[in-house]
Amino acid sequence: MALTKEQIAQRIAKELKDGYYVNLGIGIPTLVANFIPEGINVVLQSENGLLGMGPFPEDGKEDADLINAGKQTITTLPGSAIFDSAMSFGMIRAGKVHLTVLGAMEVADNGDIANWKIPNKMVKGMGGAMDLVAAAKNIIVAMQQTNPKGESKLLSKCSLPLTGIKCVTKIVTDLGVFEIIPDGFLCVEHAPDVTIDEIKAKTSGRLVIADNVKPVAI
Amino acid sequence: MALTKEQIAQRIAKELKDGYYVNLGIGIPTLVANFIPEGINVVLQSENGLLGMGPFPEDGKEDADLINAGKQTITTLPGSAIFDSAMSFGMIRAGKVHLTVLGAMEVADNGDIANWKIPNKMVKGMGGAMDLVAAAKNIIVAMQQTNPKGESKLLSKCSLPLTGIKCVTKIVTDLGVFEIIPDGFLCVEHAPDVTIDEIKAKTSGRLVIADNVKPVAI
Amino acid sequence: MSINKVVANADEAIQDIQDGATVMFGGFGLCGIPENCIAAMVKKGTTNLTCISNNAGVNDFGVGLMLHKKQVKKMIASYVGENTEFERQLLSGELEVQLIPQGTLATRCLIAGYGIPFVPVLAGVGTEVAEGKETVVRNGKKYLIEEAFEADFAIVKAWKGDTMGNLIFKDTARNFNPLMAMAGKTTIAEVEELVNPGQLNPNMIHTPGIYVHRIFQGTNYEKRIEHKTVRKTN
Amino acid sequence: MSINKVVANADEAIQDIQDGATVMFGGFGLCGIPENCIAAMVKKGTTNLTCISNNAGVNDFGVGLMLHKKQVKKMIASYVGENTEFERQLLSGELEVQLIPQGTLATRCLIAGYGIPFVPVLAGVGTEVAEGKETVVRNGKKYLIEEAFEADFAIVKAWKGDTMGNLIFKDTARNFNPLMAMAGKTTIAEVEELVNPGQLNPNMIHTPGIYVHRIFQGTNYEKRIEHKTVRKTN
Repeated sequence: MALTKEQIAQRIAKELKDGYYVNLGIGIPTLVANFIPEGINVVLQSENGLLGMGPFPEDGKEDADLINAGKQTITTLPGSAIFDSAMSFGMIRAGKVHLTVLGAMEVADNGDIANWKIPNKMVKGMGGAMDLVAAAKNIIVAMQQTNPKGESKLLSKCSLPLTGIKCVTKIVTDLGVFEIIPDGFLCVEHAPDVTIDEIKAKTSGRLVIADNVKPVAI
Repeated sequence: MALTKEQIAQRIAKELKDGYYVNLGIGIPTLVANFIPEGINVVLQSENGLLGMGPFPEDGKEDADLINAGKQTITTLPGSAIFDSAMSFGMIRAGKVHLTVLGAMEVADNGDIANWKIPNKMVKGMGGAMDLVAAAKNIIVAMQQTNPKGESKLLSKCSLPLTGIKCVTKIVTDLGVFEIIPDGFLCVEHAPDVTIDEIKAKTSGRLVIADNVKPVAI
Repeated sequence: MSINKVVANADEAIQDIQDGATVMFGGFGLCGIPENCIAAMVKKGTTNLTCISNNAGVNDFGVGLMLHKKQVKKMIASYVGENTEFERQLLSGELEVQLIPQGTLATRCLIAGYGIPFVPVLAGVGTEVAEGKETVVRNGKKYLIEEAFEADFAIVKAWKGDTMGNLIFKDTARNFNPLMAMAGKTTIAEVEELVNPGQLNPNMIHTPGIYVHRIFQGTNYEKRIEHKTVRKTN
Repeated sequence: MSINKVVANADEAIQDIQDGATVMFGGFGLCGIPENCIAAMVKKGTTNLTCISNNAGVNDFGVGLMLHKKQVKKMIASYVGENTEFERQLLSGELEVQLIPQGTLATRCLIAGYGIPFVPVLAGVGTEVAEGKETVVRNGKKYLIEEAFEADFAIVKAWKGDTMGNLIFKDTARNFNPLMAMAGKTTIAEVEELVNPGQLNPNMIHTPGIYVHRIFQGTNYEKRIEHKTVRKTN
């Protein structure tokens, strides 16, 4: 069975290490916060200017002045710090954020990523995505293996305008876990009951199956 | 009679306009704060990170955490703001400080200034002087016309290492008031009872006497 | 030393903003936006504006109100996905748009306020954002040269401010506000609470008054929430 | 989410600073200097240090204590006029010194903390500070290219801090401290009062904990005053 969105998030949560500062993008990445392993302390950064993002507020306690980068109402946690957007991206650029998780429309087998624009169709802007992918050392993409038409989103070359080049380190999809290596996508884990053949069929870029490929443990 | 240090400061204080943010250097410039004209509201900036510098504290009320750029204990005033040194020089560089008053060892008739180093003799460092003279639009130098040996400090070319080039706008000395113009030092005021001949004798750079030169009104 | 920067209201604060001006608006999404000044701009009907703002508001709130009235010639922003009217004007060619990375937007404000003419950044290298831009290589990495903004006016919203222009922001309504406050040739601040000098702790000022030219206490803040998300409670 | 960065004391905080390291020290004059860590550095006797600090302390206090013990190979500072031992070591050639403008010093810390590799500045153009430096012309003005600092350690002193490393500074003891805190590969903060997470207002944090790696509550602060100046009272 392919992974659910929650399971993708759960798998990514295993990448968290104690003491990490983490930036979670909109969508599946946001769900990662629900699966932080026991004993692992991480601080969530929201690039509009917050360290220590907490859960959504209780109904009626939401505050228009306290939102995350997805414009959702949130809370702070004890030990939070608030700052302006220049400092927020400053700490990202300076490599102080250990892990960035974000969604993508396309990833290429050299680590290029496209997630901000569909020419003549969707113009939303890159927001902080270009800054994040240019600066972060460890970038994990959370996405579906294929688009709604069933076409692979793991490509030899992105067809959409790029967000960043050679920056993605790992991809977790509904079908498996892939690392970017010089030879392309290295499949290190597959979703339970998803065959390597299915992964091969749904990966359009260069694909290498790890010798010790194993089922995603979630 | 030549002007006293207090009178030099008093004369410079006449350059203050309502609403000015002002940076006063160590020495005579500091005294300018004592002569701010009635009805003129100015805010004093101290480049270690303070807007709204107040007078010295009362004896016993000094606080080691509250000093000016000359390391003297000071006070804040209502409406003060404290910030780090990068912002402090940021606002200076961005031209938000209207007037800078500082001392000098030498000034050249093209507006060059030297006030930070005597090779092989005095090595104190430039502190914030180079930043201030490079950025400020209106720089007034307060100094004696001559050095202790009786040699003019108003030169055709500085002999000491420069602090900044072509930056001084006006000089107030014990003998008079000089503006920097393309032709050199323009003497616009002379100290009461100080003759133009004495000023000429004690100015070694190019000197122009203004047609309407008049006594310093203090 | 009390320099008084108080103006009566938003109308007075923005009265000299002319057609064709470049104006920055603080805020992130609808959070921390200068609602009073935007309303006054819409009322005044100034046109041909170049607006610099992280977002373009929504169709009927924030900077979106000015877009709706076609007051904006050019929009410089990082994310405009919440505004369908924006997307329509852009795709139809009615609106000139420059989309830039959010951190670059923030930093171009910062360096304007710090008197730094340009800054090298990695964001956008290898993308269409890099097109036509000067680059520099440092330690084997390619950087884009990004220029400091030059804005005729910056309009920001703060939580508290004093009559000398010192500002304090609340929570993530801070965002771009202190940065744009530093970057305007003329900076206008509207605040929820205007106090006298001495009522704000000098250690806790986010924007020193030297960067602010006009200040007033705003009224009737709607503070619309864009995406209300709440916890499941049992 | 509580990441604990507390170490027992100054000795533990500095224990892995090796001979030859580059170390930043916060403070301006004797104001806001990390007294506990400086004492620990003197006790440990680490040598061959490159120190980055706005000033060099006085002969018997602050960074001057390390100079006196000949622990410093190279000093990068902006003003050292208060330290006659410094002047002696410099003029005799025992000490390598790089004097740089104060605003440049501050900005080179800032950009290090913001991941910006270099910055163009006007300060020093046409002076000996410009010698050997790359320059760039912009809008008809010549700028010096100044590089971001790379410091192995930054040691700062704050007023209050929490166990997650968030810092608040008091009055002009802020100075270079938050800037250097951002610029160290490893940043050590000593604070007058160490509190638990939640005891500091998130809106009033000067240095977010992400920039701080070790923190402890210092003891026995002398807080020496360099020039006591008081008002004449009648």
